[in-house]
Amino acid sequence: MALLDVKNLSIRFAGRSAAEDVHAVRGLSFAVEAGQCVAIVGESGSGKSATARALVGLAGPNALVEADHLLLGATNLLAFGPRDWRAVRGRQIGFVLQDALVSLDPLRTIGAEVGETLREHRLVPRTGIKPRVLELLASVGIPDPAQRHDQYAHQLSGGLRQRALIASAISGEPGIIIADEPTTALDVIVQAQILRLLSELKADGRGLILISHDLAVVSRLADHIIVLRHGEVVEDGTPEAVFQRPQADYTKALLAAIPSGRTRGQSLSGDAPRSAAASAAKAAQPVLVASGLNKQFGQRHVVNDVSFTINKGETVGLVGASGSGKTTLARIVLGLERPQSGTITLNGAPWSALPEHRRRPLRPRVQLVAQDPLGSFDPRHRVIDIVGEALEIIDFPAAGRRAEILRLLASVGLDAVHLLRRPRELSGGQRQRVAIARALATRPSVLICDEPVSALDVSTQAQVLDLLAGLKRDLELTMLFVSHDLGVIQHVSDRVLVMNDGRIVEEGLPDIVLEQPRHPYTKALVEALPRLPVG
Amino acid sequence: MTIARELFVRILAGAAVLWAAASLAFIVLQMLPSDPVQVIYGADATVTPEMRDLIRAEYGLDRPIWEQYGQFVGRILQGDLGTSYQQRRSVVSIIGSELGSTITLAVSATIFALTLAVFASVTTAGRRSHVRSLMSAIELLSISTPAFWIGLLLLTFLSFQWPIFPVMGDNSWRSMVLPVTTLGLAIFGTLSQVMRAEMDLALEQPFALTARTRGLSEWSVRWRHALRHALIPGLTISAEMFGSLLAGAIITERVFGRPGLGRITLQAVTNQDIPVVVGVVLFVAAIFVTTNIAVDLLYRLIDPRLRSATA
Amino acid sequence: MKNTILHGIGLALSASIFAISGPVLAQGEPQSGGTLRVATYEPLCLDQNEGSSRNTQTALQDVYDRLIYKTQEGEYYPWLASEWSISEDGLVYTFTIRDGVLFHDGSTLDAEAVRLNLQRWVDDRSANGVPVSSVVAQGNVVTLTLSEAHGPLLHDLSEPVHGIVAPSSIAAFSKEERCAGGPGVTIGSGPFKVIARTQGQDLILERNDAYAWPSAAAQHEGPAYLERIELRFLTEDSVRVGAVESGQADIAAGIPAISVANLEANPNLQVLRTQQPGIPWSLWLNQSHAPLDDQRVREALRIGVDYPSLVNAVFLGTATPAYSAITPGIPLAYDAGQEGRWSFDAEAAKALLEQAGWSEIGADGIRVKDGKRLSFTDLTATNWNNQQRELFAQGIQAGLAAIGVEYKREVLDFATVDARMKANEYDLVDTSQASGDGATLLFGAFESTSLWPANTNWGFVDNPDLDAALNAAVASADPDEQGAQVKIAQGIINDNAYLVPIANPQVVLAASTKVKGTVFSSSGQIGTYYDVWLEQ
Amino acid sequence: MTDLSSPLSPPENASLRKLRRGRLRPGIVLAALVLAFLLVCGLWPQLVAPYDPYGLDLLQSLKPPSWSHIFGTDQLGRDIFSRVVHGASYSLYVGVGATLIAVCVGIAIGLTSGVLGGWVDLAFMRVVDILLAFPSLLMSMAVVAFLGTGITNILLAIAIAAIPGYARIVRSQVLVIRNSGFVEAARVLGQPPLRTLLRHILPNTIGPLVVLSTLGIGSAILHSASLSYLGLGPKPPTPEWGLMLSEGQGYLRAAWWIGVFPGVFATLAIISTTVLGRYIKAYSEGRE
Repeated sequence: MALLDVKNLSIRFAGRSAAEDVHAVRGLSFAVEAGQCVAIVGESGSGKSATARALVGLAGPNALVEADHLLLGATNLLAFGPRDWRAVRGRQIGFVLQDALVSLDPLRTIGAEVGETLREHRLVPRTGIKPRVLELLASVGIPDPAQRHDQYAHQLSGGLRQRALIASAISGEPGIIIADEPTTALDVIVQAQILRLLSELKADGRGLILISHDLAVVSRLADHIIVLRHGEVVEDGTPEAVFQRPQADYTKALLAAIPSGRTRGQSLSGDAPRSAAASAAKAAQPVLVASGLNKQFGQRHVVNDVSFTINKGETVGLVGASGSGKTTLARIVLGLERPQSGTITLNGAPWSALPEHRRRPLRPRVQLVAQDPLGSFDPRHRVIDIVGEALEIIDFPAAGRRAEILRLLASVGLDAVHLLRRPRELSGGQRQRVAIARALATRPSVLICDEPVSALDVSTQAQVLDLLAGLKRDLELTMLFVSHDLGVIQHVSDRVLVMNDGRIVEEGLPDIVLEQPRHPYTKALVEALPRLPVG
Repeated sequence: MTIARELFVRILAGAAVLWAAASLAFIVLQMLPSDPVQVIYGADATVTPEMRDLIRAEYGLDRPIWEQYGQFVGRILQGDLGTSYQQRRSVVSIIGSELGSTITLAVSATIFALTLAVFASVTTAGRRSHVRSLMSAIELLSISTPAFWIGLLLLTFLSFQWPIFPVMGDNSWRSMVLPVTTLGLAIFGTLSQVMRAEMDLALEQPFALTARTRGLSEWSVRWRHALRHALIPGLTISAEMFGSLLAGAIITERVFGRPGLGRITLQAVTNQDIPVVVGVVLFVAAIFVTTNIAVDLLYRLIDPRLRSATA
Repeated sequence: MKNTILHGIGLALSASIFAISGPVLAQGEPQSGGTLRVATYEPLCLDQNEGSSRNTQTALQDVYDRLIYKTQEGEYYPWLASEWSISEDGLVYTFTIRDGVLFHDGSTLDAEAVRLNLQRWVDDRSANGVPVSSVVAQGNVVTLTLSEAHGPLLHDLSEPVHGIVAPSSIAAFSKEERCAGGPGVTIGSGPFKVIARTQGQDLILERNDAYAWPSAAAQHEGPAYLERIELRFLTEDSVRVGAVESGQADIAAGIPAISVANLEANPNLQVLRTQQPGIPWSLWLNQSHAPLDDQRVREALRIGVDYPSLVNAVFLGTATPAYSAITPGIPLAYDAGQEGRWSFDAEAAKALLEQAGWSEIGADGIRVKDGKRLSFTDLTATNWNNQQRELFAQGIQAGLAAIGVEYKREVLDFATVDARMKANEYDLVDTSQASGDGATLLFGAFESTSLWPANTNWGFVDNPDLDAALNAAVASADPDEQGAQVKIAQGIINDNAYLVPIANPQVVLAASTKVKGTVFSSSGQIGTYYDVWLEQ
Repeated sequence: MTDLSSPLSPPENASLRKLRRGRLRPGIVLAALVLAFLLVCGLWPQLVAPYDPYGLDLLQSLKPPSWSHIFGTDQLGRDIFSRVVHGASYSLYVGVGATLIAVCVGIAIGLTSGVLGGWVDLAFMRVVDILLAFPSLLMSMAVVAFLGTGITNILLAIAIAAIPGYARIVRSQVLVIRNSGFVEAARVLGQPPLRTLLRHILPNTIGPLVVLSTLGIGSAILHSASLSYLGLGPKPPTPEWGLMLSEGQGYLRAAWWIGVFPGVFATLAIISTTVLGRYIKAYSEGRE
């Protein structure tokens, strides 16, 4: 018998009238067996998280959960009241959320959090809680559990936090674990470790339900994959079937949208036909040259003796884990931070050494596309003001400004209807397009893209990456592209810089660096990268 | 920075605030129009020029202003706030004798408001119910109704019309009920709103969801998890408001005819009894500074993030 | 009618409690025991010689005994002085001190103790202007010698301010300590002793069981009936009223006019009221400078406002329209012949003002002469003011505005009022003065040598005829002669419009009907609690 | 870094908010109507008030509410309704005036402090800290003790007591804006600092402050009523609400209408500004 059997699940959020009802999920069926993993994959708004919550009776007070049946073993969950649900949660179904920094109560110790299930369900006597918690912490691979026991979430690294959260989820020895984006906030290497831990849980005979936006992550663990879109099941099958013979166009598009080394030079979104232009062939003409950059914050050497060159028309990818110093480096390049030593020259002239008032007239030459476009727009301004401001700074003639704005918007795939919108009224992808239009308005020599697609869904990410690729081709853009995502970097870059602990540890062509890494860090990074089993 | 060092810095800053407050008070009160001698001599008295000179000498009013200021600060450093013109007792002893009643009132009101706010936020956060609407309405009323008006209504109905809570007579808890309610309601609204907003936020946080997935009851999630988060702003506000409660006591004590710091403050302001006004002002500022330092320390107990941030 | 069911339950409960406590005694027979709870004003100082106010005196009259007792009707009775005599020329007063009187601390009250107290009055207070030349104690006799005759002396000595304080207390404690008072510090010989004082809150008195020396006017002998008196200090009128209405207090002082009707309708309460002896609530007119140096303007102020109607509307029967500088509360000195000497006549008032040259009327409706507006500033002190006067002043303001006169009333702390008076920056002062001795009051208020800064002649009155009458009144020890002279003075004051008397105030208290045996003192305040008892 | 919103159970949250906003709506309309009425009362009292607020009519003394005097009359026969209507102008005067002054001075101090930084910031914020150490009522009382009583002095006293709070808010807002992505974006574009200040920092600071100040008006009215009640405000016979309530205190049982109506109006005015202020705040934040 399956541990959990879901037949024709539908989740509806009641609006003020039937017409306003939101159908989060429709007609979802699956079964979880012991030692098996079911993965539910979808972009934001697909209903995957609502499903996860509904399975523990926490879909919310105004959610209507209906199904042909919803069986936990032989028990009918549909008939449950709040008290019954509480007996199930923690004891029969464990739950792991993303980002343990906020998923563990920041005001309570790890010990108190992990032991809470034990205490609430009186699974062990009071005096037995602490030894059991220490055991659990050790079992999820947390070193020195006695010390961690009395620490708080913020004192642990992201990986340890996530392990603690998993320890908390398995403390009641549940047969089923639901993991909702369990690795999303983590660096690639840590992500791989957590996925390994989850697979160990699976190997122990637990049933696993994995919720994720990332097909690649899922591919390592899942025995069964369900792809959701707008609450509907679009694909349902074994990994092999889903990855090798996707049935739905959506799944195909989703698979195609995942950037990697293989996709370089190709369209991800399938919107535009791509020419296989090889820009690297041109003679190298240095635009931005950094040499011997150093930056320390207190004792921390955030940027340590960094040198690199960006040539005209070239996209240089800068990849590294969070805390590797890549954002600080980007800020130094932008002239927002002053290096303690080392210089940057722009088109052969001094840049980082200039005093601010001398640099200011040159600033339009180096532009930025930031990770959080919403924060980079004045909330009071409309799109026309945002792009117009950039034109005003380069003294673009007032008469032609509107036409120029329209031209810029057209070049990023927006049109006149967006002119009067405010940032909040735009979608994530549209905002990033506006940010790009603004950055291009000053016709910069170098465009710094700092994690420009990290906050976007895979399909939107694909569109923005395609847009950048198109612009690069058409305008011969020179870019420094900063990302933590190896796939994205490999997709966009002509040359790759790998950064770790403030140093550039490896540099070279993407295929060479990322396929045959020499530096141990790069090796670990590449190994940890989840890959699709696609041909 | 160690806690001890930060505490030292805070105390130093607090002392600077008090010194500046004292100077400010001195300057302002020097500029008052009325003649201190007559204030000193009191109501029905006839003051001859000789007596006047005597009094001026006795209170140091005949000396140059800078000397007066020096004396003033010097005496404060020795814990001497001067002598009341009106009551001819030392300001310290006046504040001392009136303080107990006001502190009891203010502390009770804080406890009352905090308890009520905890109750209101725990029961109504993250829910929509009639109880919540009712609580919101009470909060709005408590924020928007002048304290003296609430006090008068309570007094008229719950003491005079239906003698449930006496305002005079035995000094039992019953005579405290109405003043404490009046004073407490004045801060309850703000306190409750802030705490509930924080609790709403906490209940929407992933850790609350995690706690629920462990099989915790709604009640436990609120008490064990969300309440601690709500208490952080709750304590800040309470500390900030403790000073204003001492000021609010002016109104409450007047409405209920209770003795206390507020009563002597109003009396001193209307009679321009300068040393008392200065004394009270300094005293309240000192209370404010101390409660703020105390709350900062208390934060560390509640919020481990701050503890290790400075450790 | 307003009493609700709840109120009724409260009554039923209390009734049952009393039923348990003992058999009901016959009506009218004084019963011993019980606690009297009084809602009243706070005394400034528990040594009335150091800090004197009406509140102080009222609170302390049962703690300290006096030499003689004066009834509200003006008759004198022996008390600590078993007998007294006055020499023919009115200069030598001898008092024979009663035997066996003990202070609360057990020390003996003898002639020496009395002398010490009187000497303290002479030294510290300059005997309040009484020309005392010596105070001598010999055996059980105290002799007071004056340098010139002073009729009101007996009255003065009967006032609570002359309560005898134990010499042991005077010797052991400083002024400030005696003012703060408390058990062991505040020591008198009266029927009650202080057992606790909380400033701003209450003063608790307990029966002096050794008491055996009441005044000859007292209704009984031996210790007082009441076991305990709790004086609770409540500054707000409405709170005092509410306290007595809801049974939280047995007596409440200072009842505002508006509450009287309600209280009278309440079957559980009695309203105690009496005419306040002294100078009515009046406007003192400062005639030292324009425009009040002109008698026509002063007269216009007197008839330009419908004072009697305002008195009725505002005081609601707790005051009568006043026409004289003395209230009917001092029957021997009140000149009833002054009643109705003038009546409200706005037209006549306007005419008077026009005669005085104030004929031009400015854009704001206020009369103007030589570019100056006809505007009066009325000063009053916070402690002279009350709810009714505040309201009445608004009536005066409206009334005077109608005849083109601006009236501004400033309620200020006493110190500021005093400073303004010394600087002669005022036109009017409004207050009343309470005392059973009209001669001393009018002397202080109108005699020419009583000018500021020496005394209280706020109007800068300097009239030889008035001076003569007032000096004669003060010098005479014969109540009838004194009364006759004070009446002459009242006539002169009205002839010259030195004062605009407005209202003869009443002292109004409310008490539970269980409270029996209350009396009023000669100054119109609630009198001694010695004879008061509670029906149980 | 992706999909941060998913664990926050957005559907529940959003619908709850929608529901809350929906419930507020009739209240807001009511509040707006009350305020509009009070505004008319404050600006053109003679249009609303049937009698002279100072006019005595001793024959009509202490009349309970009736058709000719809908709120009854006081002891001097003055029409309470007319007095309450005229009282609106004092509350509006103090409420709006004090808030305006406090906001303007607060902006000046907070902006200078936040923009210049350094020792100017340090000095300004020390002073503000000192002033914040005093409870606002006590501070207002001290100011009144110095300036004397009266409506304009109360206005100043309340304004002065409110300045430090606004200054602190402005300063922290300036710091937030200064470190925001869009100011950095302007810097990256090469925009001169002064233009950034005028174009981005100032409007984004003042906007929320103006919203906040609508709430400030309510508390200013509350404070002025309290000060008047304590006898530090305008003098009788001024029909100021706090003063009328203070005068009516003694009448609560014998002639309740004298004190109750000014009290109800004061509460209504404060509630209405608070409700409306909150709505504007929510609205502006929702649209941001």
